[in-house]
Amino acid sequence: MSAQNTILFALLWPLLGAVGIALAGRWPNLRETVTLVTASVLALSVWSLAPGIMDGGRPGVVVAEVFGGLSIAFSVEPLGMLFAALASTLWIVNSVYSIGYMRGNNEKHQTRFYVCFAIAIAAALGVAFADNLLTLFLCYEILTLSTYPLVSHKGDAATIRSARIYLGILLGTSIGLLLPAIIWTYTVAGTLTFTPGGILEGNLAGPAVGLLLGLYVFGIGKAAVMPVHKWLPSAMVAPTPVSALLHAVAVVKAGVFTVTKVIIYIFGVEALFAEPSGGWLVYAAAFTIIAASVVALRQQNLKRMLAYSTIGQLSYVIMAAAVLTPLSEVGAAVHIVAHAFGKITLFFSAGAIYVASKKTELPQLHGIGRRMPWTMAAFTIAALSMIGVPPTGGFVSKWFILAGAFQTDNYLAIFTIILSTVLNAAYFLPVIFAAWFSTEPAGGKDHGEAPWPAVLALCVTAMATLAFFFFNQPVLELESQLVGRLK
Amino acid sequence: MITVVFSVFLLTLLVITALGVVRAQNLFTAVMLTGIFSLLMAANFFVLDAADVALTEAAVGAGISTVLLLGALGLTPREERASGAKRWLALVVTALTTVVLLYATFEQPRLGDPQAPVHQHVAPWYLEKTPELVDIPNVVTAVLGSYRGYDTLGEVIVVLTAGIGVLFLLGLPGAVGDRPRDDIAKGRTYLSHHLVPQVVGRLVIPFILLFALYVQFHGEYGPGGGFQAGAIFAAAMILYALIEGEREALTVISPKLLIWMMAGGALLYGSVGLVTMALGGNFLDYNVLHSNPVAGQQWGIIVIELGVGITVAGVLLAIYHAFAARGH
Amino acid sequence: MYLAAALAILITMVLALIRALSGPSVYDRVLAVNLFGTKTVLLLSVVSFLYGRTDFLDLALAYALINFIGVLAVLQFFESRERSNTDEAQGQ
Amino acid sequence: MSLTAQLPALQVVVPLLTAPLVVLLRTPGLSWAAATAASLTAFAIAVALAGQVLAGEVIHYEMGGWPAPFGISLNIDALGSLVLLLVTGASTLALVGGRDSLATEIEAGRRHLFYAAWLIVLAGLSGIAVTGDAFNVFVFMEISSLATYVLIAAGPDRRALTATFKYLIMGTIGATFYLIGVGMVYMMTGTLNFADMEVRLAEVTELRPIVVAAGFITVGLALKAAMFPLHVWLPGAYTHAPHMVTAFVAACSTKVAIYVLLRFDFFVFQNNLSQHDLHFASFLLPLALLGILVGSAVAMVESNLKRLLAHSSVAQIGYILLGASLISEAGITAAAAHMFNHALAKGAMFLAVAAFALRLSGVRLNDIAGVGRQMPLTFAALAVAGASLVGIPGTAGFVSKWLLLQAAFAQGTLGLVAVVVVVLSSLAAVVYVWRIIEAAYFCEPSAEVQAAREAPLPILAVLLLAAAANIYFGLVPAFPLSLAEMSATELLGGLQ
Amino acid sequence: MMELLGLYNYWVFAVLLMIGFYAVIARPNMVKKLLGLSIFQAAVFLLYITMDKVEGGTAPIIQKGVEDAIYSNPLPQVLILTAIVVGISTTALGLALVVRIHEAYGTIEEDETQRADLDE
Amino acid sequence: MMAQALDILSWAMLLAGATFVFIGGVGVLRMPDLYTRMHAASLTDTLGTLLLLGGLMLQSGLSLATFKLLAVAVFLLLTAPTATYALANAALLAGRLPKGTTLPEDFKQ
Repeated sequence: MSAQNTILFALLWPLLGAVGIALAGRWPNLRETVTLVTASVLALSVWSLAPGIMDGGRPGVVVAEVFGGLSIAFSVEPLGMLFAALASTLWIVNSVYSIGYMRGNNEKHQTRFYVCFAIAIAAALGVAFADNLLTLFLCYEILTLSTYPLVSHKGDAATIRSARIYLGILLGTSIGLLLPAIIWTYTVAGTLTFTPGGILEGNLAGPAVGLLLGLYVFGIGKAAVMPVHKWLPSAMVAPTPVSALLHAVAVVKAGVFTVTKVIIYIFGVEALFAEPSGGWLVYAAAFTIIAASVVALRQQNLKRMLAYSTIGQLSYVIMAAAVLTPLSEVGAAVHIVAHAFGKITLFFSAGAIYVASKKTELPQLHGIGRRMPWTMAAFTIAALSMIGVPPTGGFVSKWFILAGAFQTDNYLAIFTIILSTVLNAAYFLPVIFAAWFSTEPAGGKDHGEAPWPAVLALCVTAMATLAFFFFNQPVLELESQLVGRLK
Repeated sequence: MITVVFSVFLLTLLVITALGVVRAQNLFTAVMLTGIFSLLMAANFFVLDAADVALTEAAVGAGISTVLLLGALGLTPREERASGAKRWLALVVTALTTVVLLYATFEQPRLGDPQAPVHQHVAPWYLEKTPELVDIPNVVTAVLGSYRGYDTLGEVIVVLTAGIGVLFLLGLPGAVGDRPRDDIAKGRTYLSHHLVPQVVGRLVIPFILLFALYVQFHGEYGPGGGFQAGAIFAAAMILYALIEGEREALTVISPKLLIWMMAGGALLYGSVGLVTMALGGNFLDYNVLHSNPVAGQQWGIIVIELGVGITVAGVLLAIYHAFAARGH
Repeated sequence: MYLAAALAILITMVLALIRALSGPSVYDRVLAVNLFGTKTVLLLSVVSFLYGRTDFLDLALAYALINFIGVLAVLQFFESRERSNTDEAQGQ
Repeated sequence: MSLTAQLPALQVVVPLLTAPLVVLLRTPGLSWAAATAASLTAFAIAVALAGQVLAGEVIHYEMGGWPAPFGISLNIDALGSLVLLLVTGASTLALVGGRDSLATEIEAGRRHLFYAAWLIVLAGLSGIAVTGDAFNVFVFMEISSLATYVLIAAGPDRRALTATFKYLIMGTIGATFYLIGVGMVYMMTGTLNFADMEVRLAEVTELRPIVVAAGFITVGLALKAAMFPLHVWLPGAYTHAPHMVTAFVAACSTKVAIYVLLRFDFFVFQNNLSQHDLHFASFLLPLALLGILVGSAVAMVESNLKRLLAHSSVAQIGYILLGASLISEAGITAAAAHMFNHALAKGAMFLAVAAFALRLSGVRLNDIAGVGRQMPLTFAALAVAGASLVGIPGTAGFVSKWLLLQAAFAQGTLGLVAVVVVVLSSLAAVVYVWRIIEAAYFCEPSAEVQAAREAPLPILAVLLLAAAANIYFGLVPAFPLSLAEMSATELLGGLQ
Repeated sequence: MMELLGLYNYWVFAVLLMIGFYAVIARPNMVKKLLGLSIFQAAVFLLYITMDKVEGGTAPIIQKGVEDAIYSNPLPQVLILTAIVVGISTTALGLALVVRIHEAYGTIEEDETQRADLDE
Repeated sequence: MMAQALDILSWAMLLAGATFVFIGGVGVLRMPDLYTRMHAASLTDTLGTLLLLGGLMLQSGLSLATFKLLAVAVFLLLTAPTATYALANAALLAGRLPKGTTLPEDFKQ
């Protein structure tokens, strides 16, 4: 298959899979088989693109010319390749986990769940491969819409209210801010195609750049820069696999991915660096990191704590991108991966705890390590990765970001990273400590590990978190191309 | 000069009457004054050299419209409820509109100015070319039937639509004919028990019908034409219905025939256009109807005027019967 | 001379109009409208002569006719009103 | 003359003359068939004409064979052709799909009259779009208005009557204002032909009657186009009309008035009144913006589905006028494209409402709770059309909204205000469309809803076709866009 | 003086328009609204017919044998013929609606029907 | 000579007709109640009409116009009294009585 066809295949295949899942809805085993097969084939096909990209190839395909030189077009570049590979791979793991979780919890509407999941993955791949802002925007909206049924899965009034916030903020910011930003870009630049070095240089200068950047950053609500982060805690009403999808696989990653991509390919790193009015972004990201960590510190609910942790971690990526040095850009890309593995493990663990014991609050978790050793071991590894302790993936990305910040003597960024590391430790370590060493409160239900697919999945991702510390060469190589283009 | 004096006189009366219409609390009074208003308007049109329009306004405004208003008033309350709401806003809006219009008048050509642009461009062409191209004396009929025949087709369709609408809303008048005679006699809402109107009516109806035919076919030579003729024909049949009862009137012209008249006239008009198309001309290009274009024009105008007359008569009658039938 | 006649008719029309506006009863108004109608017919006849276009007498004819029908329609209206009013009265 | 040359006349004449025939056909089935056939023919003619227009042909037809200022001539330009497509397309879809729906709402004995009125509306609206004569516009405006009153009054409950009466009063005032304006222009130029008017106005430009005439024509047509704040007739009329009538009328009738407005202001007045564009814009722009805001805001809180969509129409008309009031090529392209796209979206949504109404007792949001699972295809079509209304990328609505925002951006500070308003109203659109989708899909169905089945095949097919068109023209908008661009060039061709 | 009297028709047109318009928007009674509407329309007829007059002219029906006659403009007359027809059609349709509204609501006052609608 | 006489006669008729018409108008305005007003209207009206139209007829000589005038006259003469009759009848039926009269016992059966 040529690279072009592979791109199209990767976009269409999950949709086909969705149809298949819908048709197989009556027979759960068949349905889940279809899901797994679809996910695996997808991951294979996405991975098959990687070597070409490593060699510097940039395959692209135009689906439709819309109007005025705009088109629906896809192409693969290193950042997108990374995101696509991440999303498609984690889908497999997530599917395995979902089987355990959904069955273990006897959820309703399981077919709808798998169908929407497949559509969301297709949309995420679309975001990853988008060749221009228009295409990206299209896929971005599809992603939002297709995840709504997942978030509101439970269907009771409170869930629907939260889901409405989720949808409202994401759609609202994208239409209210992102779309005008895109149109503004098109008006001044005459194109929307992602171009190395940016397309705005020479077309826009002065405070307008800062304003436009603001429209983008806050318009991309999925990146959850404060104050548009509210949807993320709201979305915690969703089943855990969905949270994993939101936090690790697709949604928030699509957000930070888009921000990074806009900074690199629309503004141009150097052009933005030369323009002082864009400098506020670092401050905004720093504020979000610290504030989110402080809020996380005060949470009693495990999933909410993880949600605020995500908000903070996302702004790492934003900040890394905003620091605007080659190393920090690589750090941004790497952090997307590192955080994905870590956070998916954390959510898997939270879900596994819920399935096995129905516990959701932190004080309930005392001594749970003895009942669920595998789960808590994975949780510990992932938490360490969040803090940035070696030998975990989180250390690698933090290293790059710090190095990038040192390159330009950006002390604000350095200070923020150090402070937030302390804060991260402050909210994760007590949990881990209590889980292993405290005694279990009396009257708890007698339980063991969650169903085996769930445990298997979270162990795999925990291993991946560790492995990323040692085997990160391909990712770095891939992303250094990004930098290579920059220099 | 005389025209101006007449105009000023009639127009002043017109304004007074209009004020009377608006002020009258009793709707019946208002309708009566509307009749006067129409007559004044028609007289004014006549003074302003618009004979065809005057005839139409009289037949329609003073005649048919009054009959219809009375028909509706027979089915609804007669008194208007006094109400003062919204008055100030209305006054402001209307006053504003009027001021704007008055502002415009001062640069308009004054009455009868031969230099006015209206008399320079298209109109002289009509007056000059009509004897040559269409060769009928009444230029209004020529413009109506030929130069702007498409508008007139539209006009016929407007009338047809009104007929369709009223029949749709109020029902077909067929039901009256199905009622036992006794039932209607008890209602006795017609004038058959008044000997004098009945005798006089019977006397004049044939005469009115004859007059309608005259207006129909004399339209090319004098004021008149299909529309006026249709209205007068309808008026004659309404008179018949008034003095003999609707049931009798509906036996003379059955509801079915009414529907056929409504649609048939419009179809007749349209088919002239289709025939001209078939003969290789444009829609409603009567030149092709005859080897001599002028004769073709005349033929075309006669036929379409007939179509107009039939539809108008049918529709007005149908509307009258629809209102009348609703009263039972 | 025509002018004098026309003016006389016009003034009569004014008088009729005053009657129509002042009422007091609906019958007075109908009477006034009828008078107004016949006066319009006369006015048109005279004006035709005044303008020297006697072929427009058709209009006068049409007016006379329409006026008659109008008055009869009004009467029929009274009849049915009367009828329905008494019906209502009896029904109560 | 060849048949092709006769097409402009046939466009109007076919439905116009089928109407009286339908009056005579008293069987409901037969009258429906005749009406549908006529509508289909008209649509085919419109497509053929659009093809000719796109090929760059100048379509000109002389009624009665009389040359232009003396007789009535027909001119079909790009915008007119676009409007023709909308009118005939909406009518055809609604008729093909609407047989069952109309059969439940209108008793058999009156249905042939109804179909005749329908055809007259079709003929009237097409007549406005093709004519080159100012008075002829008035005649056909009244034809279509009168027949529209009949269609709306056919609505199932008594409120249809009061809504129609209101429409009748306001519509007549609008038409009369237009007539006054045309009269004054005629008074000063002596002609009624648009092209001729433009030429002859040059001699009397700046005279007060012309300025006043421009005002009257604009206000009159704004009334017909339901421009804020003259829109008060619209919500009631759209809400209480039979569902299929709403689908037909909402898709096209106000757009025809906007078409005439654009034609008058750009063709006739533009070069003959100094700073006309400025006055035009400063009159239209604020009202368009207000209309957008108010319409969207009211739609957000409405609970009757049809009324909600009607208020959204007020906002969408604001979009079209906003595009026009920018007086730039981009703006007018956006306006024309939005005419087309909004018709697609709104038409499809009202069709979906009609489908719901066939199976449910009402169309309030409570009534359709949970219906999405019982009528998945109808619901899917509704969702797609809703996405188009909001302007989600990949749908037709996005294309025009994009163009509109882009045109507004090019206008500087004032444009930014417009951008903010459009964005706010898009957000409002998200809210109201979402309320429909949420009610229809995520709420618990009542017993009645659970018994509901998918709507009958014809309406479903039409609905899916309309929804598919929303996506198709969102991805491949070349056809409407090239017509829209041509319209902009033509309309601004006079701008010097 | 004559100059101003020559505009008298237009003023009457404006005043009549105002009277009719006022009745349409200020009066809640529907029959009254329709009557106002017909006055409103009649005013416009007057505007058009006023234009057609030429000083010393006569109705545009060509007289055989009269050579130097001046004829008034036929075009506005044709237009107003059509407009009158439109007017009566509108009135008829409006009256039919009023009758139906009275049957359905028991009143023809607009504010009362509005109140009845709101109560539903 | 003959023509002049006719002219004078017609003028006289016109004048007289106009006067009658005017008197009728005044009567309608000034008379105290409905029936007297009706009286004034119909009586002076018929005569005024006849005289006016007659005068006009004399002016036009033997022509189509005379025929039309005749038709108008006949028509008015036929219809005006009818209308008056019907009006009086309706008013009476509605219970409006001329001043100073009472309804006969057997009026309404």
